[in-house]
Amino acid sequence: MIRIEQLTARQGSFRLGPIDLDLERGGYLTILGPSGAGKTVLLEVCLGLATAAAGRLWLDDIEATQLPPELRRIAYLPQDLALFPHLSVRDNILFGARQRRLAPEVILGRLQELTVLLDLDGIIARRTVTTLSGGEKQRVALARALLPGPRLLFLDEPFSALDAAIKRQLQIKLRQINRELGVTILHVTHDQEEAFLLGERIAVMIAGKLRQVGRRDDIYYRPASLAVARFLRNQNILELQVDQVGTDGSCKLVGSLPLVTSGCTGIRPGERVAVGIRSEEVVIIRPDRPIGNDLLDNLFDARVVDILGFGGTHTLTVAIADSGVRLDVELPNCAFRDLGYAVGDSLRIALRRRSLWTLPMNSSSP
Amino acid sequence: MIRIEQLTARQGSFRLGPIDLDLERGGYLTILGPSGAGKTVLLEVCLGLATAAAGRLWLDDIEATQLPPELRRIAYLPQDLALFPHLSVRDNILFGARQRRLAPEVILGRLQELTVLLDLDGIIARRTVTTLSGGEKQRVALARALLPGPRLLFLDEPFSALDAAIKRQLQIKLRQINRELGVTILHVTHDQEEAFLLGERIAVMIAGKLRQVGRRDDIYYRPASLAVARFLRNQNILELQVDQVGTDGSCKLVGSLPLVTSGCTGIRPGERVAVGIRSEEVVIIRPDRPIGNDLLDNLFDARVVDILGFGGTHTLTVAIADSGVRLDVELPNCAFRDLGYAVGDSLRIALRRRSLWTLPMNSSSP
Amino acid sequence: MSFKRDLPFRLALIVPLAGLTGYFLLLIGSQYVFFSAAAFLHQLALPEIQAAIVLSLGSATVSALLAVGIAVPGAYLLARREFPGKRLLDTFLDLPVVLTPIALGTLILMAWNTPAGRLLDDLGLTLPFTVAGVIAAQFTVVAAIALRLLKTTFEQIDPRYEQVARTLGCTAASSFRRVTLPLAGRGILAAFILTWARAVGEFGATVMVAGTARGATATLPSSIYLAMSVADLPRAVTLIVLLLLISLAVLLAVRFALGSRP
Amino acid sequence: MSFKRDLPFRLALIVPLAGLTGYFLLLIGSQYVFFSAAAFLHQLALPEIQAAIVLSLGSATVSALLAVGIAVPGAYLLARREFPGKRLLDTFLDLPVVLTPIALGTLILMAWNTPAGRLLDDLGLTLPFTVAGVIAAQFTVVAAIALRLLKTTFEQIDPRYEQVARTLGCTAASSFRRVTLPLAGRGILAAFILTWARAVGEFGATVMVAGTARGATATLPSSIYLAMSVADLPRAVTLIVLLLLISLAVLLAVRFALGSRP
Repeated sequence: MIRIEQLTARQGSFRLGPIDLDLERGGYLTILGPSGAGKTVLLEVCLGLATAAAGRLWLDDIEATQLPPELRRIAYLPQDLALFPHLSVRDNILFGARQRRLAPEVILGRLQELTVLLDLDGIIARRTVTTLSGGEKQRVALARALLPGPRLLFLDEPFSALDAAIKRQLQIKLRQINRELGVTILHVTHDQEEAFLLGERIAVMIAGKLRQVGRRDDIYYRPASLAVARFLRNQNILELQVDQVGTDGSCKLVGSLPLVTSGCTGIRPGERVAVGIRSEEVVIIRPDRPIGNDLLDNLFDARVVDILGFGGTHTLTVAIADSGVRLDVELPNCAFRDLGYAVGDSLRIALRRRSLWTLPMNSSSP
Repeated sequence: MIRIEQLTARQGSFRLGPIDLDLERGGYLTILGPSGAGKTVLLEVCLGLATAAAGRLWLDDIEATQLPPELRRIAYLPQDLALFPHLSVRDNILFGARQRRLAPEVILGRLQELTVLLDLDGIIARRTVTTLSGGEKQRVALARALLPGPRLLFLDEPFSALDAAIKRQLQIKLRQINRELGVTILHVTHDQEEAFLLGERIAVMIAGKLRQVGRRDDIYYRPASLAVARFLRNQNILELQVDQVGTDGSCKLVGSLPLVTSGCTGIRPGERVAVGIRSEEVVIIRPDRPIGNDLLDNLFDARVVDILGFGGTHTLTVAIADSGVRLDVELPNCAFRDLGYAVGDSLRIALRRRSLWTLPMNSSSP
Repeated sequence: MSFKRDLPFRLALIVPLAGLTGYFLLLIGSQYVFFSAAAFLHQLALPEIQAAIVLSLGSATVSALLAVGIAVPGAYLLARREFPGKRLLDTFLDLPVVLTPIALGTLILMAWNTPAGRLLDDLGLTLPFTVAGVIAAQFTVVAAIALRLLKTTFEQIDPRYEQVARTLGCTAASSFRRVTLPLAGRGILAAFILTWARAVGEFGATVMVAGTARGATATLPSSIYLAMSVADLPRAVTLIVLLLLISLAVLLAVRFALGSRP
Repeated sequence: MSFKRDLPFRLALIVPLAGLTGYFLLLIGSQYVFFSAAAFLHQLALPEIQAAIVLSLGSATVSALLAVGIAVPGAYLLARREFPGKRLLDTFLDLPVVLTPIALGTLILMAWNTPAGRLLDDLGLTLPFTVAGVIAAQFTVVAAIALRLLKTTFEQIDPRYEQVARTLGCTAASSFRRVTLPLAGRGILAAFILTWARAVGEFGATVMVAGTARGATATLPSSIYLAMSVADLPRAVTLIVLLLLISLAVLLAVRFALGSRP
């Protein structure tokens, strides 16, 4: 559907790329990155609205690097939507379809379909788009983008200004548009929850480069670099040294905390590595229950030093005995209530081998 | 410390209040509401930057309704920070202290304290604030606000433009400023996570009115109205009818789903009520484990109809047999992996009495 | 909110503006000493005055249309596209805005005495003491002003609208026609009105190029000059009242064109 | 990005601007036919020309300082405070911007013939054929322009800065002095330069109020008029080159004052 090869671009002092990326027909790819990572520039280059310094772009196996934007047939929802303020809601929605001179019966059919899908009935007769609510504007912009039947839909942080409840509704709509209408979507966001919810694949972009492309669990549990790990809020990251590497890919690490991990392929004894674990993957050992075999490797005594309460979860900061290491441990409220911990309490925690990720230290700047 | 009585204000067609609120010395109150709820207007009226239509304001038991802003000694971090672009970082930080003509040794002492707390060493000598990063700007603005020793600190969505990792660091700093420096904080935000993390008490503001003021669990598990419940993303809300009310405050509900709930004081048989449960409080019955007594009241057969995957959690949408009711069930990834559900699978769920909240239907617009 | 302790500061703001307003009121009010409705109506009926009105409004309309017609594409180009030497060109095109119209008028006369100018003259574009000269003088003074006003107009329109239009199938030309031009509509109208007003009031360049031939090239401002040179106060007052009414209409029209914005 | 199919549209944008640039180049270039360095230096040495230079630059500086001095508090008031009748006042204060300077000059003369004006005259503020008249004419033309430029300047400064300054202990006056005024600095400087340039180029009002007495009330524009009326081309060219150089300096100074913005 879309294939990007060694694409680079400049904007002032910012340098994008080189970027290699492809997205198959019907796919949903989210590009996740902090603000200023160059996500919008990448979209603009692919749309033909900004100039690539080098590299190539294919759309449906046709090279499109030199194609003007109106011939690329990529629909675009910029962050501010850019609904035309001089046109009515209906004229906004029909703008692209009319411009492309689609047959009236095709337009009508699609319009009916989109009216139902995007619940446009109550607003399509409005004479201006300026008085629509935030969520209504999003739906009109989606209809305008989809009506001409684009081969691709680009979304640039579409929901960043919306309240949580409306945001979730529209995210579900997007998922539906992708799955039921079969629209291929490339969606740029800095919102991790959104990226994980919607992306079949997720590409992490930091400082103009793609640092990792993969499925949800790869990105979440196996960051490809320290930069990705930090951006994705891995709270628990330790810097350790490899002591022994086993034949099964497991290894013993020494340093501030002695650990046994798996997945150490390609790492040699003596190397320094970064090791991390998601705060919700840290296991608190309940004194009244038997300890599973998979918990025996990395078992530590610890003390609660801080408690952060959120809506449905609590995060304990625990200090591991005799090590100076502090780890964050996230608990659902039901577990937190059951355990009843307070600052100063002692507890035992375990770090499962399979929950730990390991990276050679030089991978921090790939 | 600050007490607001029957405060109302107008801005164009928007009407704020009447608002009643108080905040004790050393407290931390977050005001949580969607954009456009009037949170900023409330702050501006309390600061003396906008005019109240009616009502009164006390600061330290002195009526301040007519006091000009410079005499109220309330520090203010607006959303855009408004660091003075014509002044150096140091002059920005010292602006208020100089204006208030504090003794140089007092200024110096506080400056040292804040330099350590807010890690200003690397940036205080910069000649302009315009080249600071987002997080650095926040720290400078906090130092500028705190240096004159205000009696109160007002924060207006301070971190909405920051990336997640830096946001968390600064949230922890705010908690420290409140707890270690003893600064009383009134913090306005639309970010639920932030409101719950930081607020000792949380006030929910919707459409110019305070709908609920309380502690974290009250707001999260016991919404005072349907508007609050919806804004706080209570996914599972049912409209049922009261059949019987027991002497222990429990009641039997009938309608799309027969339920037994507690906390029905003041509700009579025949009334219509809204009942809700947090998606992470829905219990999935594991076939291999015994069922606790507290799960027997509301036990249902259901089928998985959709699965939404997030980073560390999954949300199942389940359809309850013979009822047409759909509920969202949130699971941590470890539980989701253990259970291994796919769309179409059957399961049993239970709704604990104490997890359900109940509201008379007329409370939707208090 | 207003507080008592801010009163001295408030006075320091109000007094200068009140003084300036009073001065302008004195200026505009003073003519009532000399004004009489009978004289006004009598003057308006004179063919000389009517010729001046027709010439002023007509020539200003032509020169403003020309100026805006050229400035719309030019300003769009300057507002949207980057090209080498753009800053230099931009500065150069501002020169006629700050140069006194007297100098501009003289430059026109001189230019028509160069070979290129004589060629234009031979082609029928004779300027001295002609209506064409009035229009050329006004156009030269207002073209750069129109360009500047319209550049601001186009700069205020987010290029995102055109970009989205292009992804919806518009070429560069059709996105300009179907999106940018309608969005700039009010700004273009306001720029036209202001340009027209400036052309109506133009005196320095017009007097240099076309002279002040009564009933032929005498515009409204020139006619005031002529009336005052012979101390014909009733005529001067008539012309000033006329120009004040036009100015007022222009200001109201601009407010209307720009919507609620000032 | 540029694409081949957009070429006709690009040409439609470029041609009008190129034409206008060519026209201005023709105007400014044409004087080289009449220019000679020797004549230029000779003219500059004449006391009449020197008197005109001193009078023009001096009177423009005084009138621009007066105008900006009154406009800074006035524009701040209009930009920040709400009061009944503000829109009406705002429109009224724009009148002198669109009214032709010839009319403004005549109004000044008439005002000085009213009792209020005669009082001012008796107090020593005699305008006809005096330097004070030149300054009054220039001030009257540029005051409203300065007000308008500065209103835009203050409107572009986010009121949040002042609000934060007040929460940090500033009174309304000190937040204006310590925050708004420094932030408006570049804008005020640019407004002063543009106002000054407009005053230097002022002709219509000046000629009505103060006349064109050689060596006494003849400014640079008036001197061009006088020179052309006796067909003294070398003098006219000298004065025009002088004014062109001043205009260029003004444009560069404004660019510098506003930083990188155009």
